[in-house]
Amino acid sequence: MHERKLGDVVLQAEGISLSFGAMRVLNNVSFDVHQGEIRSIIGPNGAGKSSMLNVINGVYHPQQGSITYRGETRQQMKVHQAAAQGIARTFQNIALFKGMSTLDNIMTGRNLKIKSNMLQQAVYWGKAQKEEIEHRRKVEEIIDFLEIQAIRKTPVGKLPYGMQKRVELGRALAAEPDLLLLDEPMAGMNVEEKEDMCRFVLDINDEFGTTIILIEHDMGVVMDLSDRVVVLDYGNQLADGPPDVVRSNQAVIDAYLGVSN
Amino acid sequence: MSIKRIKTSIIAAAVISGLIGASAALAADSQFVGSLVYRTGPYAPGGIPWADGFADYIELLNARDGGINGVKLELEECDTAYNTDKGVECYERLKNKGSTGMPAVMPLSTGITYALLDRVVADKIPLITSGYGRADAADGRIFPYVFVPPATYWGGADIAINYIANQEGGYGNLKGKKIALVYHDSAYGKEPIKTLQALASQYGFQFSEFPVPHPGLEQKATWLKIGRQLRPDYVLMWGWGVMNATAIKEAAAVGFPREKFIGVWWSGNDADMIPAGDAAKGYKSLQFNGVGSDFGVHKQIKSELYEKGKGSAKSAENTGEVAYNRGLQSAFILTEALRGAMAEYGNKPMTGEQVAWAMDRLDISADRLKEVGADGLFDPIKLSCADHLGKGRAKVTQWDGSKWVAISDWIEPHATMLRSMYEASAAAYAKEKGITPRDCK
Amino acid sequence: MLYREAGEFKATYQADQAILTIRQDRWFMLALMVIAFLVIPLISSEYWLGTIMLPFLILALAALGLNVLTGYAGQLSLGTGGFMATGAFAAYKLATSFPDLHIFLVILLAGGITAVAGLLFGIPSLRIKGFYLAVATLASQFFLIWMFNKFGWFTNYSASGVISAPPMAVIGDSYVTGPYATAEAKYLFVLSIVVLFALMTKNLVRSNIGREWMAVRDMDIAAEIIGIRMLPTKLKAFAYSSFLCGIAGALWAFVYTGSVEPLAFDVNRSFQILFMIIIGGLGSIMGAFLGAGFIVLLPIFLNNAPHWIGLNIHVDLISHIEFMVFGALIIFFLIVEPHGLARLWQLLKEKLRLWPFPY
Amino acid sequence: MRIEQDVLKILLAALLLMAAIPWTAGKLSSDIFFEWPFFFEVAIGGLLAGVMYSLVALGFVLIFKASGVFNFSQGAMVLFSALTLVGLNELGVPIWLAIVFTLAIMVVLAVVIERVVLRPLVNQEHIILFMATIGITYFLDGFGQTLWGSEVKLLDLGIPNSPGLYFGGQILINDFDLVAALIAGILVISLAFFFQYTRIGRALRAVADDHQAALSIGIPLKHIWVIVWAVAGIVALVAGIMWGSKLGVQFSLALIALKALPVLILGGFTSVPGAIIGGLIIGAGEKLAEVFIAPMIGGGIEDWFAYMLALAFLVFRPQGLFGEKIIERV
Repeated sequence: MHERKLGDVVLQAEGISLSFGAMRVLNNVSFDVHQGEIRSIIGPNGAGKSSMLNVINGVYHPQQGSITYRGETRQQMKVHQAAAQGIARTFQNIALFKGMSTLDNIMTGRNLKIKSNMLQQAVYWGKAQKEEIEHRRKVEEIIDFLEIQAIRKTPVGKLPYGMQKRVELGRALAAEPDLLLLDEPMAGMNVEEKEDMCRFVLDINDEFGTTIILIEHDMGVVMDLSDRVVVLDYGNQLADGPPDVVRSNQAVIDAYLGVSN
Repeated sequence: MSIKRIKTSIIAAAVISGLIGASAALAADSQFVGSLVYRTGPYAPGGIPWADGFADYIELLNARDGGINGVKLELEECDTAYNTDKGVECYERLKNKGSTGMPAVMPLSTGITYALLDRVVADKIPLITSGYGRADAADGRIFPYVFVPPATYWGGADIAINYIANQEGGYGNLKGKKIALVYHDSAYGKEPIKTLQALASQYGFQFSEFPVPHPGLEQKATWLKIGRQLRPDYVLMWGWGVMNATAIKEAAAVGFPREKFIGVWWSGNDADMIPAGDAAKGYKSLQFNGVGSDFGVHKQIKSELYEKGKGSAKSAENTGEVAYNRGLQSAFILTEALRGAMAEYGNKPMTGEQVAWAMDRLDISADRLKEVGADGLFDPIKLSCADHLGKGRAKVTQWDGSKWVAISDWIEPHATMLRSMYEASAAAYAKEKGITPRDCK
Repeated sequence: MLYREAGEFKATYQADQAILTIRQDRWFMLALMVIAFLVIPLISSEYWLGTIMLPFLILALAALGLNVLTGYAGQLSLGTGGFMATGAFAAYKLATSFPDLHIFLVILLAGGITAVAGLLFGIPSLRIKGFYLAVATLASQFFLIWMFNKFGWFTNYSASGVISAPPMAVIGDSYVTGPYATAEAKYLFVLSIVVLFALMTKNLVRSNIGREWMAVRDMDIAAEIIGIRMLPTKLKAFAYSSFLCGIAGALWAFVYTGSVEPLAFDVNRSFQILFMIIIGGLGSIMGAFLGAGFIVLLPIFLNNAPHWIGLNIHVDLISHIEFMVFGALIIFFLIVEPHGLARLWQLLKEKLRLWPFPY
Repeated sequence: MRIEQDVLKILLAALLLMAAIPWTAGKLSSDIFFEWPFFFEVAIGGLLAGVMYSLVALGFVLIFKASGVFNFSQGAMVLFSALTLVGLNELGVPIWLAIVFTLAIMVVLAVVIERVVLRPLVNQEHIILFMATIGITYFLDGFGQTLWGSEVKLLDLGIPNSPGLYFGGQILINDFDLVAALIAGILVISLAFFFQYTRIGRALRAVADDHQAALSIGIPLKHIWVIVWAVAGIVALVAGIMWGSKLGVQFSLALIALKALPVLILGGFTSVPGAIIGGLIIGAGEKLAEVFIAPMIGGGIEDWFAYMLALAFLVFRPQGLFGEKIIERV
């Protein structure tokens, strides 16, 4: 647990409710995220954590509530809008581009920053090539940062799980996001891999000042990394606050231990 | 994939290329005859008898006369499966074979014909399209290497109307009659439309068109429109392959009398009538050759080839099919042109250019037909430098349930009207392609 | 030992991003170009140039176009024939309406017109995916062919609806269309265009747009989340793909056959091109060429083979055997390497890289 | 079968449009002749033709449903089975025995395809399996013609092909079409029973729903594949008999696959009832369009209209009318 001064609110979710047909996934969830914060969302399986991330970057459109991001309030986000405004994410089940190499996957993460048009790219001379090299340099920095130099040209489909998670993080970082949504970045990893990943998350937060929303099952990791934690259970918001407060919340303990109230 | 396997394949390739060289050297002083046929593919039922007829006539000359004027004929078939790509490949493969190359090409397909139009000019090989291809190639000034005897689609359309007028008691009675055309929606099927439109405005009959999309497996809607709504006096058909039988069956299904249903020659193969079964009885078709196998030439083929087990068709019974007779006719036209060329250039294998020269002067007289035992089977043909068609006559035949029966004599189309249409169309082509018409004086 | 990258180091990203990073590959490509541009026209017979190389190159270009759409952008299409027809008819209208237009411009503009058609028919791809899209693109195939067949305007009201190319020259009297064009001129003209667009396509697929296409192909939702817009990305693929197909169609009609009817571009053509890219390798430039080679050359080879080895088999039997062997070979190659001939080629290179010391 | 609400809405809208557009066309254009009896005559003719399309589409659906393979060779199978049947018959085998033999041959074919083609390619992407079935198509086309020749053959089952007038002599319906529709109907019903009430049928459905689950209850995938390919082969034979006695048995039979594709996308690749209803809609739709719309734009629109119609349905239901919904998750 580290103490830091937090910046202004960058994202505010207000009364978010989302349902698919008769199934209610999120029920009146509200929380805010401060600049530079590591904000965690926890909860048992099916609590609506991933759905919450999907609402934030516009994959799901909530029926009620609003999202305020960088001072703009919207009923719902649009996917490319979220991306254009600096929201990047990783996925619970890896969503890499399987047919492409590590390098290309991460380069794709920079798509919004590439300005040359199709004709220039077809000629591959002058602006397009200059741009390509410029972005390659940036991507190489990310590759160095994530220590994945050796797999640079390997098709990602052939990589082991842990490496794929790293590449996915790299792709999200390539967008130089202001807000990074990490959906269980450490799921299925062994202890060493988890330690590496924790280090990356903290470094990203420290060095680049990126705000992070994190979903994670490993309580130890959550408690260590997070500034504040939101707890969801069956779409309901059980608690919100610093890790030690949340940890001692009776409702949270009940939910995790399976006590019905 | 191992290195060893690659090595083997390289050796195999080398051996094969060696063999190609060897086989090219074989042909000595025989006349090479290339034949583009379709014995496979969706249209094979109509293509097989044609190929058999063509092959049988060539082999008859070899067996009976030792070729033409002592020059043996060496036939090689190439299967196009009625596919244009394959047809072009076949043409290019065969055109330089033998000592003088292919003397003429008969592609047997509209698509291949069009694909070869430019090529034959460059190669100086005559393109003989009997009863198909470009009708306007009748103008030999603009198409020096294309020949269309004995008939064109435009002439066919005119002959069909002529026959109908005859049935109705004269052209004067066509006024107000309804005549419909069911056609394969392609370059081939659209050929007769302009002629029919011209005739319709001239004689005052009402003409309507019914395109059938390729391949024509389903024509219910078309025939409901024809048989139940328009109820025309006559229906003409420019159909192809499976479309023919389907059309005849659908005509039966809506109760349209088959006696008033007249197809062009490509809608008049025996193979098209078989699947239609009883429905085909009474259906009529134009033919640019006689029907049946009661001609001298058939008897000779039977005795020289089939009785010695050398015939191309399955059995001697197949030799009377109309498509077979068409094959005979094509072979006959080609060999007559070869004869003509040899008369000028000497008894040796002829080049395409020499055959084109002879085609420009082709004269198959009635006497000549009697001589070869094809009197009544073929119509006499006389071509000239400017006229690459001849009279362009055809007969009307009727299917009696098991065979075709001729029900008219040769009918001659409106020569002057058609000639001016050919010339106008050819001139437009010449303008587009930048061709200067040759001088035929 | 001869083919290896050890000892080659790249000091710049530019060098590392080159198309051919291994020196031997560059030599190979250079040799291939020399063979294609100099050796083949010098030693080949007219039959080889005009009947085998020309359709091979033109269909390879169409396959390249389809491979951009299907192999790179993941949009299965069976409208290729229709787009080739669009190119052919557009070229015909341009060439006859503006007789002074240079053939290169005619072909380029025909490609551009086809790109617009591709754009229109690409719109449903936003909602329809996979095999559903493939069958839906058949709608464009049948519609386009019908349209060119039906409306006389497209064929300058010719009776049969067949278009034929006026003689056109690249410079002076070196004709590439019409009866007086030599096979060599046609071949070199087509080869130059195909090489040019193959290079352009390679550039596109290694640039941002190519990565966007592949991202859409591999996982469209993830692609959208990182900021790739579906509609423009897919439509760009449709447009560029049809651009290439249109050029291929124009070349087919003008340079290869000289005259065509719409049926030359019927649905069988679409299937043929699709087979090429699956057999050759989806998402590979090389694959388009290898696949075109397989589909165009193999049947010709099979058809000729019995003759070459002196067997006198009836033509219909040859055709039937050709079909059977061809089908069996497709299955055989898929079992050996499902990802196409291009992958086989790559594996071969990898083996060669280690040869003769496999460890 | 539970029909979703929006499917019902789409169907109702389609029915309404099918009547309304021809009616308006008849009012607007003098080229078009519209009368209700004639309209029904065309519509019924179309529906009956549609059943014939369904017959071919059904073969596609069976295989796609159970194995996710888009079987390009269904048309070739139709041709091959019909050629075999007629070929055997010409050799002197009585027709009923020839049918039995052909059925056996189609089963053997299924076993061979599974062993030689599908098993080595198991777990490959769909497009690869699709391509493999193209290989099968070429092989079967060549093989069938090598065995039985390329000539057209008559297949006469003695079904009358005469026009009959119904509904007070106002509406003409062809007897052959009625019989064909009846046979197709029987086939569909028996297939439905097969899927619903037999052990194998239930197993097939289980596989379609969930491969893993099916494996876990002990159904070997290879058996399933052999069975569906055999059933598809039998369906192909029925289609081959019906189409063969309509068109004659010849190479062109393989082309009817193209008429089945719009049916398939409209109904959904995975639904047996979809193939039937799709066939009816396509059949009636294309005939009505050809009769009541085509005269305004030149005719011969049947082919592309069927595809456009299917495309229009897809815009509302991207998975086809009765296809399984494609759910994408992240």
